[in-house]
Amino acid sequence: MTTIPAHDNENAGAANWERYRHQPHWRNNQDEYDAAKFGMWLFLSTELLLFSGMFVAYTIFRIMHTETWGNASHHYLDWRIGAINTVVLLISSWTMVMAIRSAQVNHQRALRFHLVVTILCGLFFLGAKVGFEYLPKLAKGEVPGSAFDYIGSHGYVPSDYDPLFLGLYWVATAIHGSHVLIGVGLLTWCLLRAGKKHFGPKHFTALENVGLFWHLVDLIWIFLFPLLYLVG
Amino acid sequence: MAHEHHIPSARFMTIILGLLLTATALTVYTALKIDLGQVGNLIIALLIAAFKAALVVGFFMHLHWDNRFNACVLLYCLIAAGTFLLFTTIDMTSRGAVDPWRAVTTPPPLVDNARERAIADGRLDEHGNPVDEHAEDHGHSAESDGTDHGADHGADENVSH
Amino acid sequence: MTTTTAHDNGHHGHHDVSYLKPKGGALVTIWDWMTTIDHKKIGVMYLFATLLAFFVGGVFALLVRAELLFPTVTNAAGDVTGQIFDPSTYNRLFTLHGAVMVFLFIIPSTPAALGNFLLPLMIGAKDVAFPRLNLLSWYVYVFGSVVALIAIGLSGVDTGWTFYTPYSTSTEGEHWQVVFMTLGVFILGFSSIFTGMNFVVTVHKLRAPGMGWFDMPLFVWAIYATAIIQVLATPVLGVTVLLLTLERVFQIGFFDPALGGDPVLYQHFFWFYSHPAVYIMILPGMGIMSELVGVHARKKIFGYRAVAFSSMGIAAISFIVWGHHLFTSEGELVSAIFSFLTFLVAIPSAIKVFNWVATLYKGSIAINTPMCYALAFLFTFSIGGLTGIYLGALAVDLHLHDTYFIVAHFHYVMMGGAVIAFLGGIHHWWPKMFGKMYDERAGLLGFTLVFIGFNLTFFPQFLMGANGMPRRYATYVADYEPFHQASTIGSWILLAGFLVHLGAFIHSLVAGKPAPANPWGGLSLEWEAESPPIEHNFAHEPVIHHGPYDFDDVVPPHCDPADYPLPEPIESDSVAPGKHAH
Amino acid sequence: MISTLAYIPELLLASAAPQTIKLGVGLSRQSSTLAANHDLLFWFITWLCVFFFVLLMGLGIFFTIKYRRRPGVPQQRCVAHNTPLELLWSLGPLVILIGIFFWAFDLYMDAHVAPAGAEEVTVVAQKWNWSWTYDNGAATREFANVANTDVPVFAVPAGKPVKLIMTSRDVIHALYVPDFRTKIDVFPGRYTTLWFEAMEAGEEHYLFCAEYCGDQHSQMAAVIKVLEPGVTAGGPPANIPWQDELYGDWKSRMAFDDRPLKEVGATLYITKACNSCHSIDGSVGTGPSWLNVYGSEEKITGGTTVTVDENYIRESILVPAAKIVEGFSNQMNSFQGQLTEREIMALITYIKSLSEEGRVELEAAPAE
Repeated sequence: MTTIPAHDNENAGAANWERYRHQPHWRNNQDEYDAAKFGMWLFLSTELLLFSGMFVAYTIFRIMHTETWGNASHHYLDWRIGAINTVVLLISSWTMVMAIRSAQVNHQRALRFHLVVTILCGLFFLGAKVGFEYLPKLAKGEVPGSAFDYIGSHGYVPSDYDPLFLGLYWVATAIHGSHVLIGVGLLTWCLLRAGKKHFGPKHFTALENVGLFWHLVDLIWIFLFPLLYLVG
Repeated sequence: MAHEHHIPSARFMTIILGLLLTATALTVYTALKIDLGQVGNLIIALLIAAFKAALVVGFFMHLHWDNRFNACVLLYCLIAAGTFLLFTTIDMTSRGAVDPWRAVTTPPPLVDNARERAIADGRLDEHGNPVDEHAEDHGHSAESDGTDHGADHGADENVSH
Repeated sequence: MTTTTAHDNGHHGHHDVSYLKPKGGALVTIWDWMTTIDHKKIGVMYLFATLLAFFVGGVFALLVRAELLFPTVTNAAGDVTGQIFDPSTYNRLFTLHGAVMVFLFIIPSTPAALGNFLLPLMIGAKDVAFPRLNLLSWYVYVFGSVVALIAIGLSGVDTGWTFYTPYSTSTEGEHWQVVFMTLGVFILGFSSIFTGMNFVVTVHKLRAPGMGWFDMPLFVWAIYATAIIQVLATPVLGVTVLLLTLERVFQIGFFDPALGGDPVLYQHFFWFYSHPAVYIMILPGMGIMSELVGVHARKKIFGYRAVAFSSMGIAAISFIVWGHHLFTSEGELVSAIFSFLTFLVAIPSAIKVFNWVATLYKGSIAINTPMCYALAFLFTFSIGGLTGIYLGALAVDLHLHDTYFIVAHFHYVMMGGAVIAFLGGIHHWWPKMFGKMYDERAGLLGFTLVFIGFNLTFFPQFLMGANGMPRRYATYVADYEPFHQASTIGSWILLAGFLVHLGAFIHSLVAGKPAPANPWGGLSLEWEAESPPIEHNFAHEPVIHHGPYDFDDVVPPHCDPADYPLPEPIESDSVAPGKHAH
Repeated sequence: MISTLAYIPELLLASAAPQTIKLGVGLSRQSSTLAANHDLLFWFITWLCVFFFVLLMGLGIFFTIKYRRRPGVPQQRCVAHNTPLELLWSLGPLVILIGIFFWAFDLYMDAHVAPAGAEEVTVVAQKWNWSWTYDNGAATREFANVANTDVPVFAVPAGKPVKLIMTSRDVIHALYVPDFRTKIDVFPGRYTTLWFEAMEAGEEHYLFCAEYCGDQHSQMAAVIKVLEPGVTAGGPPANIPWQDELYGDWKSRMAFDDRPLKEVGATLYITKACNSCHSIDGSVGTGPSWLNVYGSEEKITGGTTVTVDENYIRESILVPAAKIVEGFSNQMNSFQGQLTEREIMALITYIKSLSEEGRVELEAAPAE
């Protein structure tokens, strides 16, 4: 991921991605590309381990308080919002792959279009989560800790470990949401660079790495959705 | 070394998306319609989620056509997370194996505090049943911030064992 | 041996001057150092920052020891003697001693300081794989340290460096201190992750042509194994500290039983990182040891592959043994599993020590400061390692857990191992890093004081611990007074030793004699570069002719053959001075 | 600091405080049935380590001297690896260590499985004191000075197993008796158990808190006193005869303590660890001092002021968080359900006795 040296622009009519040259300490572009992707996979494994903390806590608390987990998730969480968000994220993963593909075959307009759709899907995901889930829950006092102020409705009496389930829900989805936000930021950066034709068949390292990050965010949600919303 | 990146065909990727969406529909269907008990539901949901994850990692993230080393990185990471999960679960579940006393835990007083507050400001009558006439949830917003330390910190003595 | 055409990129002309040469006036130089992506400059910056952190942590340690000189006694007249600090200040002192030493000094010290400087040089590369990420790792370290210093400024935390809940989430009057300290640790974790990522990719992708995995110096193997642990373990510290901060601020209740959580779950989260972290601390020290023993005994390391694979073995097994920190708090079944696995992790360390001693056999052993530290490492690390057997055995750990035996054990491994190896490594590569020789006599004096002070400080703690003196006590029963007094006097001698080293280093920087390119006759690639090395490390890309330890067949570069005579080849079909003669 | 310097000669010359508890370098006394087996394993590991250490260091020093670098003399050529030797010194130690594992695991299970019919004692740990309650309701009233603090003395029978069922009221503590070689963490919101059998009657043993728990973690100690399980001295039909020996006179009147309220209050001041936060000499600790507090005006956080009378003291004992004096933090646990009505009255009387206005009130209307 490097910025193109300014002085290269004017002497060649070709787009920026053709004139990209690897950094001085590498031997050729291919080595640099492989190293960048290998580095990105290492970073993705650190992100996975970050979320593994959440999944371990989920498993432990599910085993220790099985009955709370049984009815709490159905009561507090609406599976429809979760399902819509899952579909949105899967589609955004598909448009991300199409964006990388169009860069590889030098369809610059298609690249920009797919990037925009991916960004919109990300923003929709965040909007749905905050609008339909976080704000109503805050209003009803369905929050962990001593701020828990929910007294149950339609015959449901909260069990002692409901605040714990809500704590897990809030932490897992909030950290995942922050990663979606970071992803949208990175995609916007890629969109700007795509506008300046930085990505093409010979150079799309940054785009592919941001794509990998976006797929990881989708991958985490693929596991979070059933565990929190469906199975409970 | 020419850049011999494998460029996936658009059709193939659309098929993968289709598979993913059907798997999502399947998991929602099984969760709502079929009830195999808590453990059964969990296993079904995890299997479908693992299948979807394999699709995303294998094809969307290009791991299938990449050199083997990136796959190794993912594998080591899953092994590390798996070890963490395995031993922590063994500990948490086998706590009362030798001496049943060690498995006894006292529940936190949070819900009781919430119920007492509700009774105090009239949303519940004195023995905790919802007040009937205008039973819509006009719950006031959460307290100012989460750092209110009013709740008594020591888990009091109502031990249920 | 493939001899690659040494192709140099165009603008190589003005780059073959020492990396330390200032590029202009004071401001220009400062800006150049602040925005450098040269691994050598970042390594030097890390070296000075971590040494500063070491002295800050050391001051806290001396205050802790001073408090423990006398037990607190209230005599008949009602006035209190033997107490310099009141207990809550004492608790802050030992907590900050632990936190500063672990997160600000020992985790970043060898990998980031010596590792950054030497890794590209040892594998013949121009720089690490992602130079800008390397600079980001430095600034994340500085930012994290500043956040932690804010916590210290706000009167610090008294939760112990382990932040055990529910104490850390429910202490009164320390809300923002704990939040800032845990955020500081969270940020410092990313510095460790970035360094680890950088080194793994560098070792894979940037080795000089012709350098196979078994032609690399063993220091590179150790740094590679450390980098793998850094990448795979540090994120879990990130999530643990993040959850602790969220628990403190939003009461999410994972770890506090008053909110429904379980404190033992926190201990599993914390130690899943912190045990691999102790191997992040010791593995680079072992890497330095292999270099010191090899070069100063002029002998091929005995069992090169065994030492290399034991580094990887330690990295692998370190992830499955964390439960031995919880023997008094976890269930019996999992304690048995962890105790068994803990005995497995002792084997690779033992193999390394046996190999180092075997390397000395029939060598030509020079007695200088680096070699003294290497031999001292064998002494102190063996004690540290062997006392680990007591703590791995379940029944004995029931008696020794959370006593001074544990304090002595981990100081013997961390200070006796990592710090003594780090000091040996600094002396060994000082000429290469700064182009100046250090004063040998001052080095040896410093070594003697450090060695005596260290043992006098920590050996009595073994005896105290075995007799039941618990950890983290501001005052103690009078029965332990003689041990505490010996330990405190030892800590003063230790302080003297480090001050002598500090003076010798400063003197060397200011007025040291210029150092030759290869003062010790080493054979690994960093000795082929000048001291201090040029901007791009090597004038032309190095070519691999011999293994890093072929002392029997190759005269070291930049050296007079008379100083480094070669043993005559054996009459039978002597092993040709091939590339992989191991 | 200056005051400490003045005492150095005296402290250095004074031999360690009269050794109530014999402490040799070779581990403190083996006072429980398991201690002997534990020490066998401890010394086996010690001599094993000494053997390997001397072997290694001996070889190292010998090689360093024999093969020290002499100018002009090269190192000798020799083979750089020897697979059988390397296998020996990796599998050999492994076999020994696995042996140690099984031996230690066997002793560990002995320490964790309490024998049937052990005396059950409920132990509650809270910030900075231990309180044991025997199953016939008796609680200790005897104290000893350990590490500069008054700590309770707990009685245990000689030759009979005792099982402690422990929980904590605030943070993690750990009950550690060096002479019994055993330790277990004590968790809030959860129970842990520990058992031991003391052998010699008449011995006293230190009991320390081994998990860091805050300001006075080092003062959170106790003393275990081993008693002859003597014949019941004609007292009420207590099913645990050995307690009569220590508390004979006191235990029979445990339910109703007819001592004057002020004296009972003074005892509770120590047994309920009020002394760890509230001083009676005017010095400010974690909590306000009780000297001259009765009848005085106290500013409460939140601006209101209140006169310290009987109701305020009772409310502060049962719901400490209600009205906290300005400048102090909410660290006090509630004593709801832990003190009988008479004990609360005893404490109030004791606090009254510490201030002029209180004493005047006591003469006027004796509380009894």
